[in-house]
Amino acid sequence: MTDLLPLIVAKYNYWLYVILMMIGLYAMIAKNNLIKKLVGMNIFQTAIILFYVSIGYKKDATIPIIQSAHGGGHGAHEAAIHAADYINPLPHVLMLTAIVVSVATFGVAMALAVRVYQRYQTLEEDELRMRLSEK
Amino acid sequence: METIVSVKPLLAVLVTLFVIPILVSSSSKPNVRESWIFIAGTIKLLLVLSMLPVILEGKQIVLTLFEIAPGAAIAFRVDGLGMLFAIVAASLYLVTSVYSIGYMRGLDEHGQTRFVSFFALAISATIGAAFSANLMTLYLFYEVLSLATYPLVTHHQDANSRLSGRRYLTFILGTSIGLVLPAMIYCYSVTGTLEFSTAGIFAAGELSKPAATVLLLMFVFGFAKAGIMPFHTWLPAAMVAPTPVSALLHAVAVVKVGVFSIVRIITGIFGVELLSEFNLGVMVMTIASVTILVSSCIALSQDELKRRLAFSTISQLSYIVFGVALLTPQGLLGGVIHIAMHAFGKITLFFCAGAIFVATGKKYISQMSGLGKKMPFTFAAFFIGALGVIGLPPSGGFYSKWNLILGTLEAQQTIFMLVLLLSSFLNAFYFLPIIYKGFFGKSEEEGDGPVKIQEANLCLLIPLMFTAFISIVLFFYPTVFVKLINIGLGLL
Amino acid sequence: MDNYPALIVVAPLLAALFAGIAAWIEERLSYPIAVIGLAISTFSAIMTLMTVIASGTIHYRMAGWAPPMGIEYRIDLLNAMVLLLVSGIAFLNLIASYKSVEQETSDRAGSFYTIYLLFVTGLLGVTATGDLFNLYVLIEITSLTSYAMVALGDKDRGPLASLNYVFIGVIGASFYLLGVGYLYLITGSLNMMDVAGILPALKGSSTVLVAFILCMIGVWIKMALFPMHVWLPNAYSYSPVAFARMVAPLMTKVMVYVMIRLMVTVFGFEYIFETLNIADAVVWLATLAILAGGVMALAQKNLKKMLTYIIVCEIGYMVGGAWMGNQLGMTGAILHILNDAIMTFALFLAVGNMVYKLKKVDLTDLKGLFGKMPWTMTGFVLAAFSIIGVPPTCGFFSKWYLILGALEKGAYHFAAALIISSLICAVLFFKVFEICFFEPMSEGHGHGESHSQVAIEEAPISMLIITGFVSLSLIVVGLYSGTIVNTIILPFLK
Amino acid sequence: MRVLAFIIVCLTGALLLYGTGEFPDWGDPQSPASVHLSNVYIEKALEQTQVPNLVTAVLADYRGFDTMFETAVVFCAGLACFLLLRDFREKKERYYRHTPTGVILHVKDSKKIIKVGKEFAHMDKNWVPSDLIIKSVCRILIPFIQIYALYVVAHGDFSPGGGFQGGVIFGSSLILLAISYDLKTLVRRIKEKVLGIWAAVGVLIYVGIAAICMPMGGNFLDYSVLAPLVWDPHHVRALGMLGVEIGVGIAVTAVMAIIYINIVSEGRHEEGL
Repeated sequence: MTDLLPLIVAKYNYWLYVILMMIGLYAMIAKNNLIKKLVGMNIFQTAIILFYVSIGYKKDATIPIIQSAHGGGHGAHEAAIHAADYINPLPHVLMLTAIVVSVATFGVAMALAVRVYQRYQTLEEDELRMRLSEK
Repeated sequence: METIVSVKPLLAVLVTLFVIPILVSSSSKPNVRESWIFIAGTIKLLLVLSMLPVILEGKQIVLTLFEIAPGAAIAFRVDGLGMLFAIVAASLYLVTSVYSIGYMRGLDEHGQTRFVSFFALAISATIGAAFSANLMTLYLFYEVLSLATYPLVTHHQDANSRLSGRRYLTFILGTSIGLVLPAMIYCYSVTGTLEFSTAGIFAAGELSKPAATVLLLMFVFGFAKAGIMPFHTWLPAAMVAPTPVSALLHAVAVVKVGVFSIVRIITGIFGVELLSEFNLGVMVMTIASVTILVSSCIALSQDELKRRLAFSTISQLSYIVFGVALLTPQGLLGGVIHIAMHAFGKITLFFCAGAIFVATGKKYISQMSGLGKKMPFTFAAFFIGALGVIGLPPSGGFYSKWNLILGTLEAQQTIFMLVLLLSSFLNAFYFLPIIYKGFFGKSEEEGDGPVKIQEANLCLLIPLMFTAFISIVLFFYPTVFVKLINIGLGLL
Repeated sequence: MDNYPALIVVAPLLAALFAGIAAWIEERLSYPIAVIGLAISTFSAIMTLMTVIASGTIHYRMAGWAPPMGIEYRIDLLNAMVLLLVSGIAFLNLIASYKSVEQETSDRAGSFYTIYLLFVTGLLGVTATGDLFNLYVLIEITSLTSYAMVALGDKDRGPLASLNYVFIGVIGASFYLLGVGYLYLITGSLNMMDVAGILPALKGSSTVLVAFILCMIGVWIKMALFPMHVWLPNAYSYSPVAFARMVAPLMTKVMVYVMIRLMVTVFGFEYIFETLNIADAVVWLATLAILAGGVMALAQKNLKKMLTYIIVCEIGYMVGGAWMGNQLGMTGAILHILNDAIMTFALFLAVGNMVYKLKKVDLTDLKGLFGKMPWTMTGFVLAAFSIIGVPPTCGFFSKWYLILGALEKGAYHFAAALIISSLICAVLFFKVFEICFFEPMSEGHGHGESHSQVAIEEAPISMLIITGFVSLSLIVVGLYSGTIVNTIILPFLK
Repeated sequence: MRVLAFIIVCLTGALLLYGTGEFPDWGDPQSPASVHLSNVYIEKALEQTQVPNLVTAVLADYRGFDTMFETAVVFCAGLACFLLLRDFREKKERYYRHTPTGVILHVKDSKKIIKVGKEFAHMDKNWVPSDLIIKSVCRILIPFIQIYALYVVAHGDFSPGGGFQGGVIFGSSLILLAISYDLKTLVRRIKEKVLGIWAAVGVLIYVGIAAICMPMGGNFLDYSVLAPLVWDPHHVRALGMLGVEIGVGIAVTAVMAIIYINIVSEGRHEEGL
């Protein structure tokens, strides 16, 4: 236990993302209401985003916008750029994409849920199953 | 061995395949359709015969089409055995075409275009199997043949043929996929080749005896078209098909492809030497003997003529397997030549059965007393055919039986000789009474007095007379076939 | 033109956008735009394949940046083949689809074609890309489009089936994304070749192991490997025919391609088969998939559903072959990607023709179909034989390699499963044929011409020609499989 | 099901945590992810692309190909919502309200067409009069939100922002309009057809800029070959990025509106929030 604790403390961000993700996954599998499942799905995807963004973090670094360059291109070459001063831009880029994807998926899923509701007047899975087996 | 590359084998296979679109497009004009069948059949026979002289000179014709994997190509190689089988199949196809016109039109069957198309496809596959250079090609045509005959077997599209078709497929397709395919792939994975060669494909020590035993059994039972018991029940079931199908396919093409495959396996894949070394011939002979005797006994109890013929076929097929399994030159000769001899004999019998059915509508032997007086030609031909199957002179069947018996002596297998003799007696028992009753029995309907001759139409009569005639000719002149076999087996 | 690799993917995307605009202005234009787009794509795919065969792997730098910095299209023999397969099938299906779209989704045909093209874009992009994250984005495009399509088909059950598909699809894609994240974290790169270069040094790392497992599970969910297949049968059988015909042969096959790409290019055989000890377990899973797929197919009463379970079964073939860990098995798996795509396409084309005429394809609806639709049935029979594995159709030859691979590894259970599944498929299809051939059962012996005088009611000629063409190509591809193996697959594996 | 779910969740969680065992510590500047590629981006991007916002540089240039498909995903989502939900059938019952007096007309037969003057407004069944304060505040706010959105798009090269963010802000201004007035107001302002076309056009701007590079002699998306076409060749990459960001902004705006309108009105485009 004594070994585990520092390990957790040093990487608590990863533990958090796993817990968050598992909450989402549990909701997706176990919840009965389709909207709750959708919410679970969103939590699930958000957890991944959290994970990625935390990869990009660097201690003592700032946002990845080169400061000296503001307002003109010429000054840029004068001051040397130190990689350690800026956090990693790549995960942010990737997550911009992932966010968009999850929003898009969520939108489509909502549309589908609306369709299901229009057809069956319910979003509870067990009721839906009953309705389906009736036929 | 000298080989010649030629497209003739391919053309011989394809000619009846390419005629199918023409057949389909001329479905509304039966006469045009049938004349195309003749043209195709004749060309096919001529193509096959044109290769005969080359083969008799001891050369082989080869053609590789598609290299699938090293040692396993889609390829043709015409050797003596293949030639023998191809001649038999192609010539009988032509004869059967005539017969089927008479039969199908005589009974006003439905779906004649479908019938002739699949018939053509089946015969293409048969020739392809005959000319196969390796096991993969053989398997290919074997499967095509299985599937092409399904619509023929189930031609009537009624409940009965549905059941028969189901049984047919279960046995034929089930065994070929379930037994032959794994055995074949195993052979390939061990040796890296599937080319037939008289020495066998297995190098010394590559195959242990238990493995060889299992493989051989998988092949022998797997080629269920050969009707080895207990995988024979499809054949009697398939007799629901129209008689031309029973005649050509279930006495000549389909069943003989099965037997031919087993011959190829024994002589081309394992090789005679390997099998004699492991002493596996006796095992196959035992299996074959059981089939011979049991099916002969069953045949005795059958009243439907076609079913009796079917069981007779099963027993005769095992003769061939039996002969090859003797692994002696004489036995091999007897076995392989029985392919031809039995083909002509049995097709005559089937033709007669069909002719009787068309002319009188009778299917059962018990109804046939006195029929010989009405249909003397048919029954005479039937007599000759029966002689061929029993193995009595002056029919070709005698020649093969003679060689088989010599073969058993040569191999010093006296018990098996007794099997052959016993089965010949049984054959006589189930055929001769039909003929006796036909000529001398009392017909049920009519009393005494002169009987009006009431033969079937000429389209039916001529083919059966012709095959009966050939059956006799083969007794006197078997030389070409003998030579082909000796070349094919490398016995010269 | 050096830009063929980009054009393969961009042409359908551009066409999708133009078709989307046209849908609002002049809907009739959407269809020709789509045809042109896919024609360009197919042509580019052919050119690319020829270039790759002639002069080796193509590296195409997007935006001109060198690989680990920018995104690279790395087209080797395997991609090139799959690219041609995807664009070709999409193109042919589009031609065959005009009539069925008119019948099924006439009021929003323009949008249908747009989604269709976007789906193809996604598949092509997945196949062409050499970047792990780019792959994810494109997988999501294919997923989103197929969610929409599935819901469009069956008005009753489609939306619910699609929603379930969304849940499982999102889990699959997220697992893959997470796996890529783990890989990125430990290697710092997203380019496949770059990652592959760094990984050998990290052989024993638990992070790499987890990354591998996550990627594989993600891809397996997307390809519907048993027992992660539950979404597939409903999703595919409820989608509109024009789309089902394309998604059924392509989607799962492209995912198998992704799996093989990850195994061969990114993680490497050495890592998977020597460091890890899970190959046997996966082969067993594949064996189970084959058997379970076959058995579940037997229980179906609807032709479309039955075929979808056959897809589940076929997935087992490819996964098993790829995890055999030897050249023969991998050859079989890759060859089967090609063959299975073509034969599933042929099957679904035939089914599409049936749906066009019959509206629904429960097995009992198929009575007398041999008489009514002889040409469609010919195509169906050929495709069925290919699935069963009857030579000379192509299904036989890939099965040949798969069994050889299994024997070489000593995985006899897998070989046995392949044989058994052939038998099961034979039973399945002959059950269908019997219904089509024998029923309605005639009285007595069926003599006389009256029996066969069923009026022929075939599908439109455009659909028939494509069906015929694809069915024949089954045999042609089968006969030339030796050539395909020698010019494409073996050089790729070397 | 719950137990099963719990087991699956625990197993997956354990697997994921097992993988984190060898992770570098959080925020470690020497972790591979922070060293291998990112340093190159940080040090070279400004020089190579003239764009100080590294996220934008990577997003729209180095990995511009990803972003293009990301925009396609957005487009795809909008199209999917439209395809799934849009219902062109007329509602059976309609309500009209006489604006000056507040008298409500209820038309039950959908086929009956009533010619009404401007003083009658087509209204929802559950109509609540909009609150004057909300309406007025939103009316003032919306233009500013929109201008801000444009700024975010245009200034994405230099400060946090870009096409997606700007597009979302613009889209939300439209949604705000629909919420504060009603859906019909929004639909009247921006026709469905316009939204549909704009969504495609936005993506087309992106793909078009990327594709033009090919006939100009470069690879796909290689903005540098566009130098002859722009007024400031030195900043050609930055300008290219600006171009695609504008495209992204348009597409995102349109799609946001499409998704919102279709979902809240269940595809009827009449009633709803």
